[in-house]
Amino acid sequence: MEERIAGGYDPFVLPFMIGIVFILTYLLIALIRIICIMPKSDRKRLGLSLLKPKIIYKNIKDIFGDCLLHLKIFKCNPLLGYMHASIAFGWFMLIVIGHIEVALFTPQRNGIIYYPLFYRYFVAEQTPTPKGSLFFFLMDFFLLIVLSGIGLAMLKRIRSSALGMKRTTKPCVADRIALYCLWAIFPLRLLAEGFTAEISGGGFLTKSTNTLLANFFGNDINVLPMWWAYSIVLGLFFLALPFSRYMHIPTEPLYILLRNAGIKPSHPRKGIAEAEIYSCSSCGICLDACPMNTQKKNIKYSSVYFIRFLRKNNTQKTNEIADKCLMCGKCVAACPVSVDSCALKQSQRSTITNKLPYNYSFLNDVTIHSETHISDINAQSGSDNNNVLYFAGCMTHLTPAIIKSMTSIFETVKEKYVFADKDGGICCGRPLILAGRTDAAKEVIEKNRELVRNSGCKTIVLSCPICMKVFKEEYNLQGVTILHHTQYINNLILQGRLKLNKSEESFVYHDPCELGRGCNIYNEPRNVISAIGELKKADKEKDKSICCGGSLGSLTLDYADRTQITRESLQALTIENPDKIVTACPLCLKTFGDQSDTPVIDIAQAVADNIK
Amino acid sequence: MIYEGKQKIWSDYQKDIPDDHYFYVRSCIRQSIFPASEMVFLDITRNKLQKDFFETEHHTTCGGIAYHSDAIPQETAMTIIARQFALMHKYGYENYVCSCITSFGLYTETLETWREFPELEAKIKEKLWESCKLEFAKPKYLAHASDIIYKFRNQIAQQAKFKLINKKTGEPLRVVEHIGCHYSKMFPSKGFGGAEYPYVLAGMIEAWGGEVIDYPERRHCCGFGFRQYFVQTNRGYSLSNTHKKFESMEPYKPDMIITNCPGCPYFLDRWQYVISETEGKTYGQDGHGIPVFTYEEVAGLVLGYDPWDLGLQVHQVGVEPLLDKMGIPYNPENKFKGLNNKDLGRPELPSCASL
Amino acid sequence: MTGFGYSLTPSSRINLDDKDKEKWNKLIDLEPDVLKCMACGSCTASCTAGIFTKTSLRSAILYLQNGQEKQAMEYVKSCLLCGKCFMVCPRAINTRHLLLSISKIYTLK
Amino acid sequence: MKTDLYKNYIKNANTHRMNNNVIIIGGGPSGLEASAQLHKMGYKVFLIEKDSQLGGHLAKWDRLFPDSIEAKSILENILENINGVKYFLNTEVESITLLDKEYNVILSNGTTIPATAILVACGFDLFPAEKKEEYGYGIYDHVITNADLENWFKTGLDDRIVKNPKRIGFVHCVGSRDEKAGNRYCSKVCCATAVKQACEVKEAFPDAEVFCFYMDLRMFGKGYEELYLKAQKDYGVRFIRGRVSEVAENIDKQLVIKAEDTLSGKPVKVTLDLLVLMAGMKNCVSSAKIANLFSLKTDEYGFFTGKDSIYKLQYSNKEGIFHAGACTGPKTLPESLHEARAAALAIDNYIKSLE
Repeated sequence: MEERIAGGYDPFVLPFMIGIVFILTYLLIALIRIICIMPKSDRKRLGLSLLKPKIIYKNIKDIFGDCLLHLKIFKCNPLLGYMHASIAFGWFMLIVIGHIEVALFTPQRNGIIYYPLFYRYFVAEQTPTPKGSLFFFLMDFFLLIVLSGIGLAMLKRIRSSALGMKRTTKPCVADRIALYCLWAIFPLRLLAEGFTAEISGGGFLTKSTNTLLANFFGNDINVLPMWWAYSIVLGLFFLALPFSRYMHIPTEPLYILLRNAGIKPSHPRKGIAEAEIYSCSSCGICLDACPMNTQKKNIKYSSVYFIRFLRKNNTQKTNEIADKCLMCGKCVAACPVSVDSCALKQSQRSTITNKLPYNYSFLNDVTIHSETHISDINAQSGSDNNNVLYFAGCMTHLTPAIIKSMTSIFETVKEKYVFADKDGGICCGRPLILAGRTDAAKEVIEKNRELVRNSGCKTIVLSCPICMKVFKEEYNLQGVTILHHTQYINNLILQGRLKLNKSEESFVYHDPCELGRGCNIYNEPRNVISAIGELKKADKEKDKSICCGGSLGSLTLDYADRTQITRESLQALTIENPDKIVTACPLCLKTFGDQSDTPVIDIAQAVADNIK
Repeated sequence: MIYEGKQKIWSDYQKDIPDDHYFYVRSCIRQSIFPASEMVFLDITRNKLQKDFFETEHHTTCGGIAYHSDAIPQETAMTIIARQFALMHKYGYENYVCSCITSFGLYTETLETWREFPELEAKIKEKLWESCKLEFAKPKYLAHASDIIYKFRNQIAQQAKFKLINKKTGEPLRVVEHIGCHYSKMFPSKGFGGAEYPYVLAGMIEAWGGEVIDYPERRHCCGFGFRQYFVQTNRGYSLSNTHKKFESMEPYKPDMIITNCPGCPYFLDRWQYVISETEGKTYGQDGHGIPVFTYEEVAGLVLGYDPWDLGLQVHQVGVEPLLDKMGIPYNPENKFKGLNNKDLGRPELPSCASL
Repeated sequence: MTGFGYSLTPSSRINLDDKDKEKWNKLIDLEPDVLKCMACGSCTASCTAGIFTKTSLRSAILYLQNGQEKQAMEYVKSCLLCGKCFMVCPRAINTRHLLLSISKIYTLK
Repeated sequence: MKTDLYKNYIKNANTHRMNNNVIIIGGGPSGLEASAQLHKMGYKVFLIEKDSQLGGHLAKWDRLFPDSIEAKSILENILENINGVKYFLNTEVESITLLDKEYNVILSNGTTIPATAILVACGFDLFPAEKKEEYGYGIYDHVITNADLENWFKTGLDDRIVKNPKRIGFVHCVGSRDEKAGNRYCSKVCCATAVKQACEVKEAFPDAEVFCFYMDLRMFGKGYEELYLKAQKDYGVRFIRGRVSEVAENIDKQLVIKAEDTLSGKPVKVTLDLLVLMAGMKNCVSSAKIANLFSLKTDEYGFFTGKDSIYKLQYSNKEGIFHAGACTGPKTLPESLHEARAAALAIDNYIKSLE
């Protein structure tokens, strides 16, 4: 291949150049801003992470997997995954191969930013060579892939259900401009390269396009206008990019770096949060994930709109949505970019609630219930350090069945345990965190940690997943094993300390939000249930499990809406007509209990009922 | 306020008062604080109304203050009362008239208790004999002295030299009537007009030309409350109750207050001075207080007695503005002259509320 | 002025005429559920912080209804937002949001 | 032929109905409903009403709890079915004699009616609110009763209701659950009525604050608790648990209310522009006369007592005399109507048993 146009320049590159210069400058400034606004500790964390081989590997893997191949979307919806991957990966390959072409054939033009894009205009293959044909083929192949993706994208816009999405987001003006540009870029590229193919040569796609078009329109008149159009659309796309959802394309890799460095948002518009909200592609997958959205009026409270309003700095709306969210984490689990919108909402709440006064001076007087329960004095008991500390939690005190069952299990296995909050304890702090009152929560957590430390116990068993999550994430109890009772019971079974009868009953297990998506505990409860009966499947399981509706996450969702969610969740649980619904959270138990026709019990109850 | 509605209630609460021949007993407090009131009462009833009023030096306290302060048991109080009744009987009277509201309340309470618990009456009869060797008797009629003035209010009005009318404007004076709590609150049927809208003083005011003010806290206690005053640390409480009444009557701009209880005029009068000293606030016109009178004093003024003979100089709140309004002549120089023109000395002038 | 060794005792009476309705109306706007309370006391009975303090949403609502804002705050300042009151409320009052809203409105200067 | 036979059979089966008169005393809802039922059965029914119109209290009411059905429409429904019933207005029973299982009743208009059975359905009277003097009904300008308010809802006429009241209060249990008023019983319907009226008055004056002062809120029936919730949630009605103990009028003729907020244990004061007294139910004014004439048993409050309080409530202590509605104690309207139907059936069975 040889350069066809002397000087390697034509004015039509200008619109593109304006666009690319604008976007690169914009991105650079944005990057510097994000890094600067970030708390110092986070900056340090980021720097260190970039030196660790393990994290570097994970970064590369995630960028490839998430940004280009969109493996997460593939997993839940292959067609949708293909749509995203074809455009992202195809385009990426066009750029990469384009640069290789420049490097191979016109090394003197290396580094000219527009050159690979408009390569076919500047460079022509006078005589066919195998190497040239290969590149023609590769470029046409990936162009075709991208075009197929664009085709699907258009279809999705017209009929989202065709791609397995019940709902899709409503685009804003900048979104529309960028969207139509994006749709136009590749067909125009095909047309431009098609019309030019007679001169420059081309592959299976461009060449045949040329043959087809030349007959109708003639080549010479259309070559330049098409390149102009291609360049203009590209330039427009870049100009619209920062104001559109496609900003996620350049932002996502940065977010992956920050996320993998283990940074968490402390403010809804600072540091990682900024990267996070621009990483949202507005794809709308969260619309279907949200349990509130079975009611049309609640769609406006979806994470995607939260992030959109956050971008626009619309405080009133962001507050409204943040307060409404159940914080069940379903949208986070489904998000192809892993945007932790719950964390963002929590930090949004903090902007207001952290300023509210409180007085926890009473915490000083709180002591732990110190009576050690030894069911059998002859029992072999190890040193005091091996004691189990049982922390039932506030909500569990409203479900005495759980406490009774746990006590009976402890007694059966002759566990030496201390019932920390037998006469009432203090809250774990998680509800405060959920409400954004992180500062207040710190005091509570500090007090509880002190109580746990002073007890000398090495294992703490919790009955409430809300406690579980905060104990694991915020308590810093090195040397203390933190177990939810599902895990504890599972261990007992595995150790052979607890012998259970396998009953004829069938059970379905409801994954509580905070235990499943919150603590990643999915298998232990299922193992336990399998030991006592038949485990039936639910319509939505594990990380897709629907919140019971009783969540402490939402601040403003009214009772009628909650009830609707409860019914929805119960319906998903009972498709296989189980004899009983088993859950592992007092809140779920109480919420379901009020609405369910099928008996609802806690896993501890199910176990206690089937002790041999 | 619908006057007809009140009239209906007044007509429901009437009681029989005999026309003549009364056994009169004085009040401990009034004898020391408003001595002229009882003197004027006897003078009016005996000389202006030509009624037979008998009193005896053997009469003692009714024991009410000790009783309400929980200092003596009920039986003791009852025996004291039985002795007074026995004295009445001994001197041949059966219509018992007392000057004190506390006594009136206690006599009523005692008679009602005896009616409900005859065995208690029998016991007291015994105790009376044991202690005094007197023959037990119960009055045929029990009345408060204000009931007598109420009964003869129209006769007094006929002989009146002055009216409760602003002489300059011709408008009726705005009068607050304050009824002692023990007059009818315990036994509404034993007082003229009942407990909610007692008529005993309102009737006098109407008959003598004044206009009764109905203000929101009209039912409230003057603030005496026995223990609330006797214990010094509680006096702020007594004061607060009086304060509440004055705050409530203030918008009506009362010209004067009439009372029928020993404690009330004392507290409504004295506490105005204390409030003016501690709070800097006065409730009358031009930085004065609102003058407070007993009903006998008002009857005396209406009948043309000399203000200083009525003992008005011992009031804390100066009465002169009211005398001026009513057009009652008085000699300012005589205000602090006692018997035989003996100088009584002048009170140190308070910073407000008084003349 | 003369001292007498005693003075007016402040009134403990609730004067509903003096109630600041502006904040109360704001609270109703923010969380209308506040109107639904029937003073059953379930919230107070099960309150986690109530074991150690006088935390009581029921009382707080009552005091706010009476315009006694300072006293009301005494009943919510130690709330841990644990949400038990929401679970036990027979009228399904959104207690946690109500508590937050009370804090928001009645601490605004 | 067949239908004629059938008709004949029915006619024969029910001859006892055509040959017997039934007298019903009281033209309120239960009297009317019983008349309608008995008339339908074929009895000759004579309805006696002392008032100048039929319908009793229902005719004076505007809307009914819990779902605000118009009283008029209910009354119209009832009246539709009494065509053919002979009724006398402005009439009372003068005397009664029993002649061999048949009563001979002489009315105040001179008519004499022989009757096999008599239904006493003389209903109730509203407690006269002026008896609770402390509330000032008939004395203060802006105090009305529940009945006055209903009349205002109906006609829009009442001078006591100011144009734009800022605060409106309802006092529950006026004359009910009150030893002093002589009624220890609960009048049953006032709570629901108060809550209903509170909502309605709030609709009429959306800017007004509405307070309900209650001792216990007895919202016992279907839809009542929901009404209570609606009053709180949708109308912002403030319920204060505490009985109003004192009402006074201030200089602007507003009402100053004193109560205790028993939930916070503090006295409460509020100034109102309108006060509505929820007058309870008491026995009908003529119930004593009827009881006397017919030798019927009454309870200490003057309500008739049935043979028992559960199973034979409709049967009086006298053979052939029956009760229905609020003459045996406070009742809701549906209860009165059901009792009327039950009484009609009881009368039918009784007369059948005589044959």
